[in-house]
Amino acid sequence: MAKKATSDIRFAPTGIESPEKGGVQKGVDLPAATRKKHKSLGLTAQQLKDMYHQMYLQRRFEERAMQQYQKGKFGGFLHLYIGQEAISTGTVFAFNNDDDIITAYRDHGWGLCRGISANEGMAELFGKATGCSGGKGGSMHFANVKEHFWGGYGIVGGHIPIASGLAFANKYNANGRVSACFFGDGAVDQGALHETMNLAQLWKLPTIFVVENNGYSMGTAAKRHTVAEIVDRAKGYGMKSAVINGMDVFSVYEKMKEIADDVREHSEPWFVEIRTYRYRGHSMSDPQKYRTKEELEEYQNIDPIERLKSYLITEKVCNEAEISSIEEGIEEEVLAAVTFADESPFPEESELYTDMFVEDNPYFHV
Amino acid sequence: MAKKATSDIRFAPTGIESPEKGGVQKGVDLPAATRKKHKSLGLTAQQLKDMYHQMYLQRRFEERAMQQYQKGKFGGFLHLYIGQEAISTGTVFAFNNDDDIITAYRDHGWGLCRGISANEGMAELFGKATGCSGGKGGSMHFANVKEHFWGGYGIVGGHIPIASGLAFANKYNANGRVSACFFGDGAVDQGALHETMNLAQLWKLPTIFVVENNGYSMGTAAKRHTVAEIVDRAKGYGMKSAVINGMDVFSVYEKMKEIADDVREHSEPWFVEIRTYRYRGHSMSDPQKYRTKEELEEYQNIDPIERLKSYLITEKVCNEAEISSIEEGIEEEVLAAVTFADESPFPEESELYTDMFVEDNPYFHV
Amino acid sequence: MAVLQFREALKHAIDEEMARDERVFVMGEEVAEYNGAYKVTEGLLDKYGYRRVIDTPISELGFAGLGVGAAMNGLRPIVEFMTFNFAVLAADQIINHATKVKYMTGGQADCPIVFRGPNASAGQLGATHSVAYDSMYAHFPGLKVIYVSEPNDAKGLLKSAIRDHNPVIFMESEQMYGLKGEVSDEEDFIIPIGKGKIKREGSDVTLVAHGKMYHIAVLAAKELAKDGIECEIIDPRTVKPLDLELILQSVKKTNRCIVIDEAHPFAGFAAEIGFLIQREAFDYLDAPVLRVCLPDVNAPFSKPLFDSWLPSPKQIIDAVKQVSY
Amino acid sequence: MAVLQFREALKHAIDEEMARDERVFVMGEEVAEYNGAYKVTEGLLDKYGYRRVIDTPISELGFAGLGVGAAMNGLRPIVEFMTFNFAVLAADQIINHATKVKYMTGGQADCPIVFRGPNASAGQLGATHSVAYDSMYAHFPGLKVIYVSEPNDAKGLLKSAIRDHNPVIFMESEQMYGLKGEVSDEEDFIIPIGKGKIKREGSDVTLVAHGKMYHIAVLAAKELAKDGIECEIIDPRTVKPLDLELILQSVKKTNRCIVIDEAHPFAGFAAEIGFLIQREAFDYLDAPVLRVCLPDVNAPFSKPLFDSWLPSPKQIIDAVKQVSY
Ligand SMILES: Cc1ncc(C[n+]2csc(CCOP(=O)(O)OP(=O)(O)O)c2C)c(N)n1
Ligand SMILES: Cc1ncc(C[n+]2csc(CCOP(=O)(O)OP(=O)(O)O)c2C)c(N)n1
Ligand SMILES: [Mg+2]
Ligand SMILES: [Mg+2]
Repeated sequence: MAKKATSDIRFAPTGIESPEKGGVQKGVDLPAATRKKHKSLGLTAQQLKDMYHQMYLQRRFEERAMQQYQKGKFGGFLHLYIGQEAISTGTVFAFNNDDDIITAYRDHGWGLCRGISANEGMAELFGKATGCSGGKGGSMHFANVKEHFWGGYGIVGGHIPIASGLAFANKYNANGRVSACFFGDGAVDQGALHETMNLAQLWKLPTIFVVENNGYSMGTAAKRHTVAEIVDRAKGYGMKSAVINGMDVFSVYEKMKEIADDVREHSEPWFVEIRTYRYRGHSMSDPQKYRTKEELEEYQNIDPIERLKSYLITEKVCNEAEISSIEEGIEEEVLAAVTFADESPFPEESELYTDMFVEDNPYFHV
Repeated sequence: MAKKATSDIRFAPTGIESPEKGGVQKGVDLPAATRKKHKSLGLTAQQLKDMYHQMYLQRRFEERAMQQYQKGKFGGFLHLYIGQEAISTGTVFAFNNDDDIITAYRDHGWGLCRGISANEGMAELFGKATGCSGGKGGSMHFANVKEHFWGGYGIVGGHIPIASGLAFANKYNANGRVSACFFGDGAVDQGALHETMNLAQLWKLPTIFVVENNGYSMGTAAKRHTVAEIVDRAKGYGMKSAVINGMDVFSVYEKMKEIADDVREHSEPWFVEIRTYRYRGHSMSDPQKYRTKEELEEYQNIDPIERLKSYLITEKVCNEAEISSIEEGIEEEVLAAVTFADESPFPEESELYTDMFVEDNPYFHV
Repeated sequence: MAVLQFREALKHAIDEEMARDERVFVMGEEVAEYNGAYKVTEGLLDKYGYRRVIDTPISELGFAGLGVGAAMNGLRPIVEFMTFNFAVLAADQIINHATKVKYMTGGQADCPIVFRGPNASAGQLGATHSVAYDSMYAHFPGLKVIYVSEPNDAKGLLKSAIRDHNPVIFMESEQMYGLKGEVSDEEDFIIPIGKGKIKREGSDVTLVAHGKMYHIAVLAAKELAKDGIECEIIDPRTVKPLDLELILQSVKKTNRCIVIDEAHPFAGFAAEIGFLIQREAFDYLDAPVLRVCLPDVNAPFSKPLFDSWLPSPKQIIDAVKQVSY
Repeated sequence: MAVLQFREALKHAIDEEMARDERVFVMGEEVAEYNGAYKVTEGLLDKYGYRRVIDTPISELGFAGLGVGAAMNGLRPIVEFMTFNFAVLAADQIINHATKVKYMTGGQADCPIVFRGPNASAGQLGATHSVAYDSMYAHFPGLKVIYVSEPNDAKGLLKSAIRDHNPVIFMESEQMYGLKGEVSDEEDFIIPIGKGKIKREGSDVTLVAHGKMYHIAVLAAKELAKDGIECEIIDPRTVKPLDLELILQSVKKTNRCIVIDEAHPFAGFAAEIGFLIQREAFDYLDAPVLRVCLPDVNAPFSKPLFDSWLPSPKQIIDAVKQVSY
């Protein structure tokens, strides 16, 4: 490095602060969405309605959860998935029911998609005994293991090797199951990802690494924390890869199905970057000074739920009345969940000591 | 993954066991060596002799060290650099004297190249007070910080982030120094590498990541522990990269000089794979069943020291007599080092407590 | 004396040391543009720029190690972990490198680095975000370990930590960042590492408590005073090196001791204190040293479970009563 | 009884459990084709193939975590670390994941995994290869921690560890792999986790020592017997859960105790034992519990320094004499 004035030195990438003239800075660049219609994707009208139901449920569940949080009904972190619902929904519809899914702490959408009821989800947020994780996990640790949703995890990147362990066991048992690990753009910078990609490629594990690149890791734009295009990380390992438009549930569905099929056939891992956007702050206490309203609106204008709704109507899969009835049903379901959570009992004090060990009489050091 | 018989399942790469028909399995494929002569590389006759002196010193130092180890003169690990001397030598000649170098535990060659005398080196192996690290480091922890050799490190991959820290400080102080981190092919699989490459590229650190790919990580051939070509790891980060023939000191010198110049000018990191071969076992107790004699011979036939010697003679830089006199001088130096080490005192018992803290009166908990 | 929030006291310490010594810089997740996840570094980027206030990717192992190298090469890094729960990923750099590089090189390279951030639990953040790590780091040679309870100590000790020539672990608490307290406005106010403080005098029993637990001990002492039991509260402030003398003097007076510790019990700080007291003041003890710690159980999310997981004044009161025979 | 080397006892345990349960597999650096860095897994690749005996890259965090996931999904991994010094890189997977996943999911996922390998020093390998980590792991809830001293215990306890439904840390010693001892040839020989053993009876002082230190304690006891001092030696074998009852019974008889521990002193195993004894047997102690540990200093390379670094019989004898007033 040429010697220069220390005042010019900066340990931060340069040239990414200001959007091009007149334009809006963008968290992520979205690749083109698929042009296929639902029939050519092999989706029935009923499936489409179910998709809409699922996406709308995730959205309303979280909006209500946020209200309850603000009312002081529960504490801890609350990371909302709002804006990213096409990813969970498209994936779960593309996968077999016994394919394994694991994710980070932004996990409500995934849980709802994989069989956690609004009641069990809301009760978990409230820390109630009736919650999906018995109230012990809270927002970051939704799980429904019997439906192959292995949970949300709070250590950024920590669940990545675990996901490949799920895949390892599936290959060991030759059971034909595919596993997928979802993590944020921030997790891309963890060493665990690199170690696990090498292991998965070396051992040909039937697994998919999926980055949900929502443009930000807390207050840090992806371009400020990770170099190059995220999807290109695959190149160093000769791993199959893809970029997907995560604001369109059809695109997610189409590509994730293709990939899952490929994994099932060849038992070779994939690295996938799904571009999306997080509408809300990182957790509840984020002033969001790192982005503009205009940027946020840019993505809200292409909201995945609205997009599906227009499709349903334009393609005459449903009429407005049917949509309203789905929405109203969900509205009730979610409000009922709040009541359920509120009225459910907290765990007994003795529960503090259960679930540490498998034994009935576990030891505890005092 | 298609369901199949569990007996077919293996968690190991396939198809790398048997060399092509009639051929010898090879630890590494060497890229072509440079065709340039020393003058066009800008090297004087004296520098060439110094290079030969240095490479021969490294070789004989270690051969004698091995003998002493076998005689029981010292314990611990002893990882020999034999076969790889062109890398340390070519690099140190290409670098400025105040460029920073750090390496793993296979560090004797690096230390000798960077000002540790045969006496200080041998005494360190013997655990004597006169050793370069006061006898406290041993074989794995040669260091000569005042000459910008920051030492050998025993945790595989552990010194990689440290190296970028050296570079960070150099950039912070705008002192124009370049730093380089040398590590083995085995270390490529550590998460620390990935995290540090991203940091270095993001912050444009003036540093070079250098893999000394000697074909093996202990008993594991590189192809059995890491996927794809190692140099391609750079692709995921958009990092500049190169592959170098490490059995030829001119090739190392030429390319490392170019790279150091580039780093000095642009303050951007490089990722370099230097291919080489380790002649001896991993440490002293390695039965080496993982490779054939033929394979070893393949590389011994292109020994970097022999290669330089032939060049010196063919190009009439030295005659046989001059070479012999260099070699005899080193022979004496190394034997004298053994005597020096043998006769040097062990550290005083009180030394157990020094060098833990900077203070004169450090605390110790009892 | 100015009344400052804990986070302000920390910021002032960093700011003063950055102004004083150009080698000092701050690095960590969200410390620069976001002004710190908990606003400890608020305003520092504006003041010192991108050279000295640096946002990192989520690469704890990488940036901790980068800090170690920078320290070896002449700088004075302050490495912030968003919590010490995440520093577990960097344990190799702290335990295997920062503490050992000077020794292994026979003294050739120093490592003046501060690793700081919140320790232990912060209210219902679940099992992976709630563990106290001060005992663990104190177990290994080569580290100074500080876990402070009040803004004044925070300022004086953080300044000492930044000036120290060795690796220092400096621990705070998410739940205390907003806590207000009087902070000395003496110019260049420093508290030496390794000095504890008697924060309440009493003759009946010694309570040893640091970090967040200090405040729980204060509550218990107030209650006990109503029953005529006067607790002496010692805040060691520095876990290592430990001000054992101060504790022993107190125990020799009160003949009883309870250690309150936010870590799990097995081989934690409380065990160490109890062991040392019985070894060094055996003949002075009228009752065994007891400890009030976390149970040997992970942190639960659910509020009532979490509340009963955390050490409480009630547990301290019970322990005091148990030894007050 | 067959006389086996330590490494053979371990191998037999692994082999028997692999034969018994197809879900059991072994993974680690050099465990397969190289037959194990210390030959503990010799012959297993030939017997069980590449599906169940697996060489890993040097990716401790990655393969430990992969093991955790495999365990959650129904397998029974035995993850070998070349030494526990390198497992520091995997600490996040052990401390933040293996121990917590069951709790966080409200019991939905189990994690039956064994992390095993040599612990502590192995003679002049320097600062980064010599640290004892059993105390550190025992500090955190959710782990069973075993560090054995003899081939028979090694076999019986490793079999128990592999069958256990929870994460278990199983520690060995590089320097003991060649040690021979009688091993039960009872079919399916099992030693339950959590049971210590009186390995020498004596009435004058209790020595608590496990792992490599057990053998140092034996040497000291022999010397002391010459002076008429009879030591009772208890090898807890399992660090956690701890067989405290056995220790207390002994101390109630001898009224004195020395803990010999290969870890550093601050908040280590010895502190814990000392703390517990004073708490639970306060009225029985005629002298304080003392500890013989490593000094609070990194491992030096140089032979004489290294020798004086390691706990010695002489230090134990001195400690025993100090409490034998
Ligand atoms: C190892 C670790 N370091 C830091 C944190 C604190 N933290 C929690 S979420 C987060 C940002 C992660 O961003 P990203 O991976 O992009 O996921 P997103 O929140 O966008 O879904 C950080 C820094 C953590 N939980 N774990
Ligand atoms: C973190 C860590 N894991 C494992 C080891 C044990 N070990 C020492 S050297 C080595 C092989 C490294 O091979 P490579 O990086 O290719 O370097 P080379 O020996 O070929 O120079 C291993 C596994 C270690 N020292 N540190
Ligand atoms: Mg993100
Ligand atoms: Mg190698």
